[in-house]
Amino acid sequence: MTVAAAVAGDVGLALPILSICNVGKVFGRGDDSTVALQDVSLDVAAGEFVTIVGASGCGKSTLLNLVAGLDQPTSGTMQIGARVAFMFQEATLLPWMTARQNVALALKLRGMPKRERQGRADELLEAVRLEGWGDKRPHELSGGMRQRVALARCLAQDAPIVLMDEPLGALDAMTRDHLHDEIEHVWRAQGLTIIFVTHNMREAIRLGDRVVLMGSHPGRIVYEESIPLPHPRVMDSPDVATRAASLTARLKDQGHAHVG
Amino acid sequence: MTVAAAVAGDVGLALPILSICNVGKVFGRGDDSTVALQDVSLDVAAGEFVTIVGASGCGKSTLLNLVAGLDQPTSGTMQIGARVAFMFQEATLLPWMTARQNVALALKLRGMPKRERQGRADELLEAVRLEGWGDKRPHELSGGMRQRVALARCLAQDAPIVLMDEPLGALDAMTRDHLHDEIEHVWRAQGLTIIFVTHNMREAIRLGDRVVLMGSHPGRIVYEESIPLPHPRVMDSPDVATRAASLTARLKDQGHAHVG
Amino acid sequence: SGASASSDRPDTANDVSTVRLGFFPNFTHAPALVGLQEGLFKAALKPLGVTVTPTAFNAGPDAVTALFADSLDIAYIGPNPTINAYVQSGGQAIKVIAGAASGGAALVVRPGITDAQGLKGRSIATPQLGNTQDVALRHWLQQQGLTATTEGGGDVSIRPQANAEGLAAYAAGTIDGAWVPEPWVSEYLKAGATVLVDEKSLWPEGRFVTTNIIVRTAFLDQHPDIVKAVLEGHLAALDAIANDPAAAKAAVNASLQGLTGSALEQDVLDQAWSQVEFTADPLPATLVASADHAVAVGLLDQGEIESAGGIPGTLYDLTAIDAVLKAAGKPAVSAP
Amino acid sequence: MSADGSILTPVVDGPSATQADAGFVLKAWGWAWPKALAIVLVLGIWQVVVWSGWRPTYVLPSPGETLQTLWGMLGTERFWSAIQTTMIRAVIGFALALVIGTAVGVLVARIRPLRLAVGSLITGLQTMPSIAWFPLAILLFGLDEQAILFVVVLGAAPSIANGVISGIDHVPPSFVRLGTVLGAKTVSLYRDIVLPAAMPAYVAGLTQGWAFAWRSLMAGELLVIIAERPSLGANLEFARQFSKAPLLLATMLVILIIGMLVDGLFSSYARSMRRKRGLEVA
Amino acid sequence: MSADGSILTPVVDGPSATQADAGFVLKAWGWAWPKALAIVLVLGIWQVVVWSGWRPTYVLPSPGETLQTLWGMLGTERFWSAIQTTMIRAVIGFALALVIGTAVGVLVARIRPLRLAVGSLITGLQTMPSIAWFPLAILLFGLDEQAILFVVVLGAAPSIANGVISGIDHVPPSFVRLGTVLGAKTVSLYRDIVLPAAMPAYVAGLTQGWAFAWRSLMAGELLVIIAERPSLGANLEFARQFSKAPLLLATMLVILIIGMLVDGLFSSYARSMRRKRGLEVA
Ligand SMILES: Nc1ncnc2c1ncn2[C@@H]1O[C@H](COP(=O)(O)OP(=O)(O)OP(=O)(O)O)[C@@H](O)[C@H]1O
Ligand SMILES: Nc1ncnc2c1ncn2[C@@H]1O[C@H](COP(=O)(O)OP(=O)(O)OP(=O)(O)O)[C@@H](O)[C@H]1O
Ligand SMILES: [Mg+2]
Ligand SMILES: [Mg+2]
Repeated sequence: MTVAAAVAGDVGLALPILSICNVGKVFGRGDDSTVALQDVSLDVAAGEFVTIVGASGCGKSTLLNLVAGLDQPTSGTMQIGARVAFMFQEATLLPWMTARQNVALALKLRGMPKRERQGRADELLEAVRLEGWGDKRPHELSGGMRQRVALARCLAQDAPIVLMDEPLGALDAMTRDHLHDEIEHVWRAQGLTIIFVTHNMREAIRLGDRVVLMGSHPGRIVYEESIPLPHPRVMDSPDVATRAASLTARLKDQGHAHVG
Repeated sequence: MTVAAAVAGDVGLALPILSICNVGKVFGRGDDSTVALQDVSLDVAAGEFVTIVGASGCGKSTLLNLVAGLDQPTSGTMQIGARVAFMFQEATLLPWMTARQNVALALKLRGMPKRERQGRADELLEAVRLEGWGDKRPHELSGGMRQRVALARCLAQDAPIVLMDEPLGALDAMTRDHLHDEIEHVWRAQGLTIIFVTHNMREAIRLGDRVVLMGSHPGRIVYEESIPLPHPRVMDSPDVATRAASLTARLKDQGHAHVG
Repeated sequence: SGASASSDRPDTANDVSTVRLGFFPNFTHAPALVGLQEGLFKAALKPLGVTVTPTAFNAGPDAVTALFADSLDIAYIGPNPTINAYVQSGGQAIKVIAGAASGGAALVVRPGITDAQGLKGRSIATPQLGNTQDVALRHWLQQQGLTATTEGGGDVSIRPQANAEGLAAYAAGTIDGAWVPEPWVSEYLKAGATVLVDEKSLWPEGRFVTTNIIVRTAFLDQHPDIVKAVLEGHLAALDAIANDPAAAKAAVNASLQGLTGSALEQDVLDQAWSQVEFTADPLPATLVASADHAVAVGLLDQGEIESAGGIPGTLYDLTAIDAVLKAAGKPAVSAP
Repeated sequence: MSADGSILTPVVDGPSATQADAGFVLKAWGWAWPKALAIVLVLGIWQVVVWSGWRPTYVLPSPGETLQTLWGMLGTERFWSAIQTTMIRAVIGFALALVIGTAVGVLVARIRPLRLAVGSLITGLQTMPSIAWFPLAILLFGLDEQAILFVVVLGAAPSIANGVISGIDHVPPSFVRLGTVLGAKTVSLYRDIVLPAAMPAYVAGLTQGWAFAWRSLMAGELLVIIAERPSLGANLEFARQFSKAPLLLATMLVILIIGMLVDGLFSSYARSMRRKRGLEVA
Repeated sequence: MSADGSILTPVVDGPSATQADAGFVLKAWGWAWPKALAIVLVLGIWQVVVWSGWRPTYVLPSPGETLQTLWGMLGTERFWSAIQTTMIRAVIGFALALVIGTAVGVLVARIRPLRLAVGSLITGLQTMPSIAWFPLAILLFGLDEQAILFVVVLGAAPSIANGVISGIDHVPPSFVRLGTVLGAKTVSLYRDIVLPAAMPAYVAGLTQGWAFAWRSLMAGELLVIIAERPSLGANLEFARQFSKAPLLLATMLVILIIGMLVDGLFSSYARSMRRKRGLEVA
């Protein structure tokens, strides 16, 4: 099951900024417990873009929570080499702040001086195509808009490691394409390390240096594949489609193998 | 712009169970107002499966809210011929109840006697692939699991008209395929009228008798297309892919036309 | 040192610049009210270079605590708190140095009740469990051959009750009478009650202590001159009351109004005034008798009294008032 | 829309233009009439009871007499000075209670051993009647304004602290996680995230705290009665002790009105807060 | 994992096996020591102050003397009968206040004109000291248990009502919308959705209501001293009137302890509620 170890060679030369080793996570105790993760090992090199795909409830969010230090693994060790930004699966905007203030809060907490914040927040909102919506409060925004504010806030954190949990799930194809470009641009420009959870296999291939497939019951890594396709990639290209089909098949097999 | 009127002929013979006529919705007042919907007209025949696709923030959720009677239009009229079930964009589970209780609440409120509820709730949870999770509370479930509980609850309402706002957005491909079958089955078996919002064009075509495209600023219906493909359809089939490509192109044009 | 009590304790310094005088905004404290209103204490203390800091209290316990806490030097106070302060401090904390008022308490009842037997099965209010009137009522009932328990049972149900509520309860018909001090007797009369027993009739010469003046023992030891000066002021006030009752009444009402926002109705004041005698005599014998009665009806603990040195024990120190009276050419007050 | 009317129920028509014109007058009227009606009702019932002769008027005066007394009071300088004294004490005491209660609340909510140690004590203190604190107040502060403030703070701070604790306890964990992820340190986590999120319960705690402060103040004002400084608490108590029923009722009315005005402040703040958060339709 | 240690910071190691064994003893100890420490601290400071001779012991008795008095009290039947009387009154009064406060709260939160009419009045009533109600209580009920209950209910019901109102005001609108969509009628909407959602604020209101009820009761018990029925409030006043400092302090301790026990009940309920809702780590 040490899939991670097997592929470690691929990234062995680059410096791992993030190293997860035999991590397990059990929620609850006794009969009522849920094994959310079992024996998960994953090394991520600095500057790498890793995408994670897996069935609903397989432990993707749990894994990101552990990496972000929001929860403690019940077994195994983790080493994280830099500050972490995290975009949650739910937008989690603060309801007493406007969209701009929500983004500016991240800027404030990373220490940006007051006078620069507003301008930078507006830039970030523009990057997620929300120019002009900065003064609205969360309840005045649509679901997709809230998700984009959360994305802007995540980028505002300016951390070397960025965790994104289905960040574009509530967006239409056009906005999503635009944000793919945006995220890729930021990733390159700032040399970020990104772990990106999605249910869209083509999105995973469009963005990732490496796609990690997770299986459920218990949550674990079942397969990894490097994506050597040249950038920029296009989601609807045949290359991407072919790979997506094969990876999807693999994931399904895994699912059936286990469920059956 | 009376697109709806133009295609009304398509469904003219069936009895409209839902009739939206020149509806507009403005949030707020004065300078700060947002025109969420303008001059929207849509007739839905009894037993029809209509899917709605449109950019983030174009007013899809607003439209469903109006149909569900949760909000009042600022102009125009609506006529709704039957009870409405609604699955919100956010799961909105009650945190003090278990998954089963959340589903059972819908059963209770539609008047099902107490002793039948538990069994029926478990059936519904099974239908959304959550057998065995009934005793968990919302915070113990993953995002996709919560969404499925909400779906189960929506089906529990047993209303002739069902509104679904991105019901499968947080699910992996496999689970999604399964639920497509499930929803289609229920729709047929119970003769439901379904309005289904999604960002996935192929999903829209996979499920819909008719796909409605919406544009933003202001939110309005820009195009409708009947999908005469035979059932059961397969999301990855070329037929679906071709139509999806053309409809996506149309939506993009619309988007550009307006933004540009 | 000055008025801010807690920081500067006057009894540790040899000099004090002010004496803190406690009293209640209450009709039976008229000498204090008149003395302060007319500046009589001020005048008496002036030669010593000492001012007076008046402090009004709502109820006895707070005044006693203030005395205990060195926040107060001299206080006009009723016999109950006097006994309590004396007993609870083991006889150490306070001394009675003069009297202020006598008389003015009665058992008032619903018209139609004409004798003790008529009280059987009735409810009678007293101002407070274990206070002078409460003890007086219990003792009197005992003498009349009627029983009454401290918990309100027996032939006559005694309902200790703040005076204001007592009157309301009388109006509501839940009590049939009350043993109360002035001006409440007058208020009840106004509300239609009649006097069944005037407490005067129960005491020799018709006099019994209603208000006396107590001093912190330490203060008396260190500043006998100031205490004496205060008593001079007190005597001046008593003279003013005796010489011009109308002016005194007006001063009392003005003072009450200033302190409490309420004053007595003129008819109530006149009626009550006629029942009370303002005197420098603390009538120790009546206090002792009252304490004995309290022990007899089980409201005071003989053991506690004993460990405080007995009553009167060291409770009274009337040398100062006698000196002041003598200087004014008046007879000395009765020693305990 | 050639729909068959039989199965269709009209849901709503757009609002007509006239509705927009109605404007301010209608709004003010909608705000005023329920209050007016309530006042008229209460006064009416009261008057009827008095007319019925149920109780003599020296214990239950008529509304007319009470209002006349109130009106007479309003004309005196003494009354306004009493209000002023009392309000100053209330505001200072409440401000102190606010600072202390908030600090204690935050510390207790945050530090687990502290919570186990003194958590329940807070409610314990709250249940202690003000009068029980009098001796301690006198011992600590003598007969001074400070003794009054002590009693007021002991009355109000616990309920403010309880408000803070309950507010913090119910902050959605996702907000705290967000704060952690955004790198908020303890102070900023509380200032920027936890306290704003706990605000609704906090404001509810403040309202309760105000009620406690005010009640304690009414009792505490009997600790220090100064001739040139009349106070509402002393007025209330002595109206009672002097059996001045109309004065007592008039003073009660004043207390009621002040309480309502302060509640108005709190609740309009709470309302604007709810509106901001999308909890109330503007 | 040939990672370069220099840029990697270890975040966490899995918990060792021993931790699982610790179990109950550790937990009980973790629960007990803060309380024990707090009690020892308070008693210690108190004793030191007494030793310092700051105030004579007849006004500030030593903890030893107080505890001895308390112990002596505990041995008397009279004390237990007082506790019983008072607790029965408290429970009945609180139960009444609960029913009335909840009903009023729901109605006021729901019916807009009612809210405009009497919303602020609720806080106004809360600020009214119990003592002000005495005359009315006696006029209405005579010197009877009911008069006490009246005062208690008037003390507690407003704060329970305010808890309900603030709870309902802050129910997420999405829950109400859900209820509407599920076809909940008014009653079921409130029973199944709004009230459970408002529960945290409601329980907070109940705690405050208890404190109000208890304070009002301590005052109210002075109203009615009923045949053969000693009560805690009367004991407190008695100790005060007779300047019995140790008795006063012992009675205050009893009040404190009862307050803390009741808070324990409320807060353990609140905790289990939070745990259910995922607001607290089990
Ligand atoms: N706080 C918790 N308590 C108990 N169980 C939990 C908790 N959080 C997660 N789980 C369980 O852990 C498993 C993994 O959940 P997780 O949220 O990581 O899934 P996921 O892969 O993110 O799924 P999705 O794609 O639906 O978001 C699920 O079975 C879930 O029920
Ligand atoms: N309560 C509200 N107050 C003010 N504006 C609102 C409110 N609700 C929605 N809007 C605005 O109405 C527009 C349409 O919102 P809606 O939620 O219907 O979009 P949507 O099509 O569902 O988008 P998404 O795909 O992102 O969910 C948006 O511009 C949004 O900002
Ligand atoms: Mg997840
Ligand atoms: Mg939407």
